Amino acid sequence: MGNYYIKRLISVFFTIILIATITFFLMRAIPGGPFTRERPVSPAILENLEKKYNLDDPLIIQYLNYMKGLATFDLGPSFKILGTTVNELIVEGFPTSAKIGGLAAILIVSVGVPIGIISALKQNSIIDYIVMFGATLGVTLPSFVLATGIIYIFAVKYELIPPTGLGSWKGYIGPVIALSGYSLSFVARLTRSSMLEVLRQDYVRTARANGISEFKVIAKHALKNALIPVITYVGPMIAAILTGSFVIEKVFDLPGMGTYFVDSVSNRDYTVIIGMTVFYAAFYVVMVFLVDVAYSLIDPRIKLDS
Amino acid sequence: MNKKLLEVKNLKTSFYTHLGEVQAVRGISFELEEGGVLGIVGESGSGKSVTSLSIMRLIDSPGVIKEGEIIFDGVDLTKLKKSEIADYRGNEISMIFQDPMTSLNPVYKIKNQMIEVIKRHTDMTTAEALERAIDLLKQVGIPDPVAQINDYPHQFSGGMRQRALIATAISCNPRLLIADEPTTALDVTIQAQILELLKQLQKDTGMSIILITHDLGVIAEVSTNVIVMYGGLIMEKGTVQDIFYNPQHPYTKGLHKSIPKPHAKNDERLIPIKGSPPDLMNPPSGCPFSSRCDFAMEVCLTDAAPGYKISDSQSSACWLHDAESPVVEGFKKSKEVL
Amino acid sequence: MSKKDFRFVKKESNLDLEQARVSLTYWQDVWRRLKKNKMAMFGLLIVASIVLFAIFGPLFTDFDYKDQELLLRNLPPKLEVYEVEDNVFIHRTEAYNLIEFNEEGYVVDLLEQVTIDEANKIYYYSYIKEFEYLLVEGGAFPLPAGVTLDAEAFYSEVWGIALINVLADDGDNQVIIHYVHPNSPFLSGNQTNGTVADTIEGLVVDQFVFTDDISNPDLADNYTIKSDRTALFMILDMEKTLPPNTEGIRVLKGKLSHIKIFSEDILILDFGLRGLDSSEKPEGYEDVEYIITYKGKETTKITDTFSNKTYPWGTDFLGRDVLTRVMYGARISLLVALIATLVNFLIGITYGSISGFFGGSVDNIMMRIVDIINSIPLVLYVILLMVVLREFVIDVEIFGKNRVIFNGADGFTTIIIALGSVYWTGMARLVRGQVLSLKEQEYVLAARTIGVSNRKIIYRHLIPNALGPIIVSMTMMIPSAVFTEAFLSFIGIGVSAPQASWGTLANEALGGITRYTYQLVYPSLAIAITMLGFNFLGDGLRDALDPRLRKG
Amino acid sequence: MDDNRVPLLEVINLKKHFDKSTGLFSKKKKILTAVDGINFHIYKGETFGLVGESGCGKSTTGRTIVKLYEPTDGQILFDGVDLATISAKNMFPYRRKIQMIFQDPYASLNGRMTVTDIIAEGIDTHNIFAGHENPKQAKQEKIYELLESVGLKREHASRYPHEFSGGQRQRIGIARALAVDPDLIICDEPISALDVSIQAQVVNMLQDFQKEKGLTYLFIAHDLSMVKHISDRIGVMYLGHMMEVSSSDDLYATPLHPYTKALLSSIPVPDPDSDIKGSRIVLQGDVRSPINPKPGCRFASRCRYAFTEVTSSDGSFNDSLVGKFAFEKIVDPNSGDLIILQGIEITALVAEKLTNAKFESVKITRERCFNETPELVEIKEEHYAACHFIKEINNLK
Repeated sequence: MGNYYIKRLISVFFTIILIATITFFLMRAIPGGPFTRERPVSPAILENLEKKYNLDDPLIIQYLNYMKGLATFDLGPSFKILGTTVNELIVEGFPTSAKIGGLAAILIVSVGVPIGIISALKQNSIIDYIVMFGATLGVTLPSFVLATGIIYIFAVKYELIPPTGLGSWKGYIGPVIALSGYSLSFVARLTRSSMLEVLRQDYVRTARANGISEFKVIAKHALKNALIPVITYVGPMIAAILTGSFVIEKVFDLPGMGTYFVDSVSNRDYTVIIGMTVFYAAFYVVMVFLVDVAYSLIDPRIKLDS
Repeated sequence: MNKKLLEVKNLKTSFYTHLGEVQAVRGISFELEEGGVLGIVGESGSGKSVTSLSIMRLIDSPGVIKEGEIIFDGVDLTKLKKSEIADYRGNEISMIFQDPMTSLNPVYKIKNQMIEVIKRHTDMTTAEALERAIDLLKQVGIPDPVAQINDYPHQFSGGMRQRALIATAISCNPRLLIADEPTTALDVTIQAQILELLKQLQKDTGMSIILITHDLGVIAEVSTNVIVMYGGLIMEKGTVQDIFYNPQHPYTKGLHKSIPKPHAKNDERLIPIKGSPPDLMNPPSGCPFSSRCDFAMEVCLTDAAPGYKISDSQSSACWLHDAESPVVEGFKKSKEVL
Repeated sequence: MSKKDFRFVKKESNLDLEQARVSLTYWQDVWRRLKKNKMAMFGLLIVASIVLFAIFGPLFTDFDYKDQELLLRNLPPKLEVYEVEDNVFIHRTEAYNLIEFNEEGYVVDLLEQVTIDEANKIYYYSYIKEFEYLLVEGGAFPLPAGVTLDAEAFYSEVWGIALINVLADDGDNQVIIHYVHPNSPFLSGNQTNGTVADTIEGLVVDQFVFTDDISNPDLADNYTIKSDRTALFMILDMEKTLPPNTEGIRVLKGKLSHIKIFSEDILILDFGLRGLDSSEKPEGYEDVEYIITYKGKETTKITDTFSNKTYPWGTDFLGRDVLTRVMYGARISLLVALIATLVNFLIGITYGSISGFFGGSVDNIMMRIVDIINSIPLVLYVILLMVVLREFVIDVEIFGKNRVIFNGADGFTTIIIALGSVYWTGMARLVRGQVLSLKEQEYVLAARTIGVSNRKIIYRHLIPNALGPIIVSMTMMIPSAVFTEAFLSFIGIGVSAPQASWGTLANEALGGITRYTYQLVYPSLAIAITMLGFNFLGDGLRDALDPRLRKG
Repeated sequence: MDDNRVPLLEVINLKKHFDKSTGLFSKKKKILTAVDGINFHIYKGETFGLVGESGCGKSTTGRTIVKLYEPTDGQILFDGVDLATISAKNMFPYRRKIQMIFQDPYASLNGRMTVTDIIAEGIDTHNIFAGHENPKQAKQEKIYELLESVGLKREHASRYPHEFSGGQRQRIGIARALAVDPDLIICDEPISALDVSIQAQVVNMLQDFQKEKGLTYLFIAHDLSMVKHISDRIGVMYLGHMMEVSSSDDLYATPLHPYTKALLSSIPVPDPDSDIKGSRIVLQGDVRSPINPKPGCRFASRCRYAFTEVTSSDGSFNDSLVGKFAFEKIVDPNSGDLIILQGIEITALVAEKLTNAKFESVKITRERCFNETPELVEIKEEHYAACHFIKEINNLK
């Protein structure tokens, strides 16, 4: 059984290496290197720059050096923001993203799951229709639409919240709601359909036939099973929103990871792109691993099957 | 004659699907005495499972018990509140289902699922309940109950799961056990084990059993009384001897002729019932069997026959028993209608 | 009890009791089921409308997606206007441009600032009349009487040619004559009121000779500009077209550009802030009382609001028609989504069916690859791919010559490649699952036992039966591609200007969210409605195709 | 018995193994031995029944015979030709001669094709009416004829499968199999998904066609009463092995193999006052997994003859038990502690525990049953069984 976790952990490790490798070579496939795009640089300066960043080494040496750095959690310097390392950018951006993301994740789980359950239990009632209508709207509204809508209505029209920044606690309301909108709706829908599916299962009928109270049937027998697909969604989702949504940070003008990543993309700051991608991906893969662990704790069939 | 334990009167259960009303059970009445084993036999769609779920009040939306009374030990179950009926379930009346593979909750240990039920209906402590659960598992023939009670359902084979389900069902000494096709999903050697177990338990505890199946062999094995259902109605009821040695309804007779006799010679031909079962979305207004019946009369197409009393124990819903109908060999005339 | 009929039924009528069912093919059945689903039909209606909107919409608009008119920038769909005269409505834009509308809400005229009295905050506007001019080959043409000439020269980056604007003034109308000089050197800046020859250094300009033209009686006392050069051009008067018999003039090119004439009907926009220093200006000019003076009559109040008919959805920050942009955006967005979906579909179906059909270790390896791809957050890779592809150059030496066969794909191609190369894994899994389960279906086994060839099994049994879930999956993939494309364009790495998808439009509008919300509303609504439509349709299709409902 | 009967199909040492290893790099190979060396033959014109519980390999056998699965080993002699090694191309003519009827009336017909298309598929594939003056009309006539012969109407030809009931669908499946005029039809549980009242319709129809066209059937089912009714001879399978082969009357009257005895005695009899009820053999335990099976008789772990009892005269087991294998799980009756699991070798320590717990006798395995796979041998005329102790069990000489 412990074997299962070790196996999964090894695969997490390999996936991260694979992602770093793919990203590294993908970015190196861009011709001309990072310094040639803007104003023409004199060959001498270019040479110096390349020497400084070891870009004159053979590709494989560069790759090995990068992987060595990665092993010590050193993601290298930024090519565009002089004197800044990728690590520093992450350290700077991640707390903001994580704060917003963490609050959003709490909101998603604490609201999405309960309303999904209520909707399932009150299937075909007015509550169900309202929840499902809202949730359908939630999954069809792109995040930037929701975000800008929130800004327009609550910040511009009624001035209840500041349009940008995280100055006061009010500043969090907009980004957190905008960030959670899609996932909250999705979780609500997923919980509902999963709950409905589980409520149809034979073992729920068995529990009822054994006189177990309706509350316990739902809270104990149905819910645990119904949460399995929800957990598979929520894990990677948390990874995605904790590391910052590009869109939300752009709209609300927040100095998070997402902003730095988008900036690095438009600046062609290659080390930052690679570093952030690897960071994102590693985070994501680890979250997926944690989901698997949670999954195996809930569903005893998983460990023994593999 | 023993005391009546269960009396079902004119039960009607329908399902309102988006395609229309499916009248699964269309007005059936029967009774079960204390300690009796009632077999309900019928094909798929005959309404036999819906009948049992109706007794347990386990008909889920879009299903509704439209009409009728279900009197268990003097109490009409259809009138009870949800919380009140829950006190009966698993306590006074228990039920086991067709598919043991899906009837146990996969995420809880056998132990937890059994203790939960025992504690629900008794004042036992967890430790006492665990002890009781182990005893029950031993009683139903789980080889090493002390160890295996800590297993998850997926570690059990089909036969063992059905045993565990039976153990749970009898844990609070129910007076009635409803077994809905308990052996259909099992292999024949396992089926024999489970049937033996049920018979043994019935003998030991004296509980009543309603056994629902499509297999006449299983019915003959276990039951004392039999109901033959078709198209949501009862075609015939009687003691097991009545139904097997003196069937009166054309459908029951047809069923007997269409299954091979165990000791018959190979070259003996089966006599099948022609046609297919009716669609319960638009059930025929008359006898549901009329379209397949060799003796169908004009009246059969328009009116369902009442139950004609054949003997004290037996009745049959066929117009051929009516005094005015043509005389056909093998069908007794009856003046008494139930 | 009434009298019962105890006669035996004849065998034939007995058999007739078997229910007659209507014979429907599978797809007829699906369609019937879909038609019953109101939400799905609503979704279908939305999808159909959006597709029609994208295909035919641009045919019904007078504008092109890249038509700019800076004077008309940020024009809202709901207009606040000053009625300065009967049926003359003036709308003031946020950028202090004045535009005349008629009662119905159509743009009648643009007014251009002619003079600014910065000290007193009084802006003077004039109507601009526009005329076509033609490039002609050497010759002479008439000019209105009493015209005096001023000159202005600048270099047009758009046309790559130098222009010399000669201001002709006959005291009645101002006429700008554009003199196009081919092969002109680079000139920078504008210069006015100099003589032609002086102004433009190093440019040899032909002599303008004004003569009486008597060949056309209608143009008596007119002057003619004459040139010996081959590629000269000429202007036409506002009312008059080129005289058909003008000698020596040959039209080289048709409609080229416009000529502007300022009218005398000067409008005055008075900020009402005279005496205030610029530092004391209230922020945003919000509370400024504007006085519009037209033909001596002052109007201070906004008198009316009506819908903008010329630009029903307003204009964007470059004065482009938002409706037209959204329609073209629909084309881009849907095309990107459709092609990306098709690419995913093709890759997925090939990959999945190979994996499923061969099974065993082939399947094992192929599915492990899919697992690995799925363990990567795909949006990141789309972004990376976009970055790489935009910069990518492939040059190959062919026959000793370096040929560039791929040079930094444009946004459109990039996004299709990026979306198409990453999101096929879901489809591959679906198809594999379908193939795996279908090939064990008894009807496929039956076909195999009868000796039907693999090819026939695939196209008579596997494909028709796998089609349902695949179609549902594609219906669901399109909105998610629209979504991803919008997202990428929104963060600025999508389709490049002047092409615009809905995401680009939303991105461009983001800056003006507080003032020009409508610019964001329309593309956002378009995205949301499209997603809604496809989702409803997809849900409905899934229900209609669900085999669980079909049984029994 | 008619001595000059010729076998139409001979299955010799047929094996079909599936690799169920999960994961690319798993160390342990999981081999599912669905069919593991079975022998039987089917005479021309007879019905051979193949019975067994789920997972015993009976369906795999049927499918391997029609080469839906490539056999792992063994021979499938059809009319003397070995189909096991034949190429796909050379197999083609035999596809017309061997047909199959399937279990699930819902899954066995392609829902996207009309009844005509379904039945015509074989006719088209084998170009049966090539050279006929009007092949199209001949085909249509043949389809109508087939439909009517299975009790459907001409009008049904243009309909789709979902418009029919389960029984009607199964008849369409029969018409499809008959369309190419086969010699052998493999009936893979053709009635187990049908209602009781419908089963007889299908069985009678199959019997009628057999008489009429001289067909040979391999009838696979788990419903023993129906198999007995329809079959001339029967083979009993258990976990990929053939346990017993005999004429059906003989098999039911005097089953020889312990498994067959138990199986037959498990059938519920539709006769409430039957005397069988008292003498029922109820097997203990469940069918084992057919993945990586241990050597020996597959039935041994559930067989009551697979053990001998060792009694102790002096209350000590030390010498007599060490090195032997426990037949069943042994629990200390006093403490409830587990002493040894089933099938595990008894050590000196265990023997001591048994002695201490004051056991009077201990069941140990008959080693032969667990070490050596019994061959299927002819015990009586045309009655084969695979059991080491068949003679002892049945008191035969």
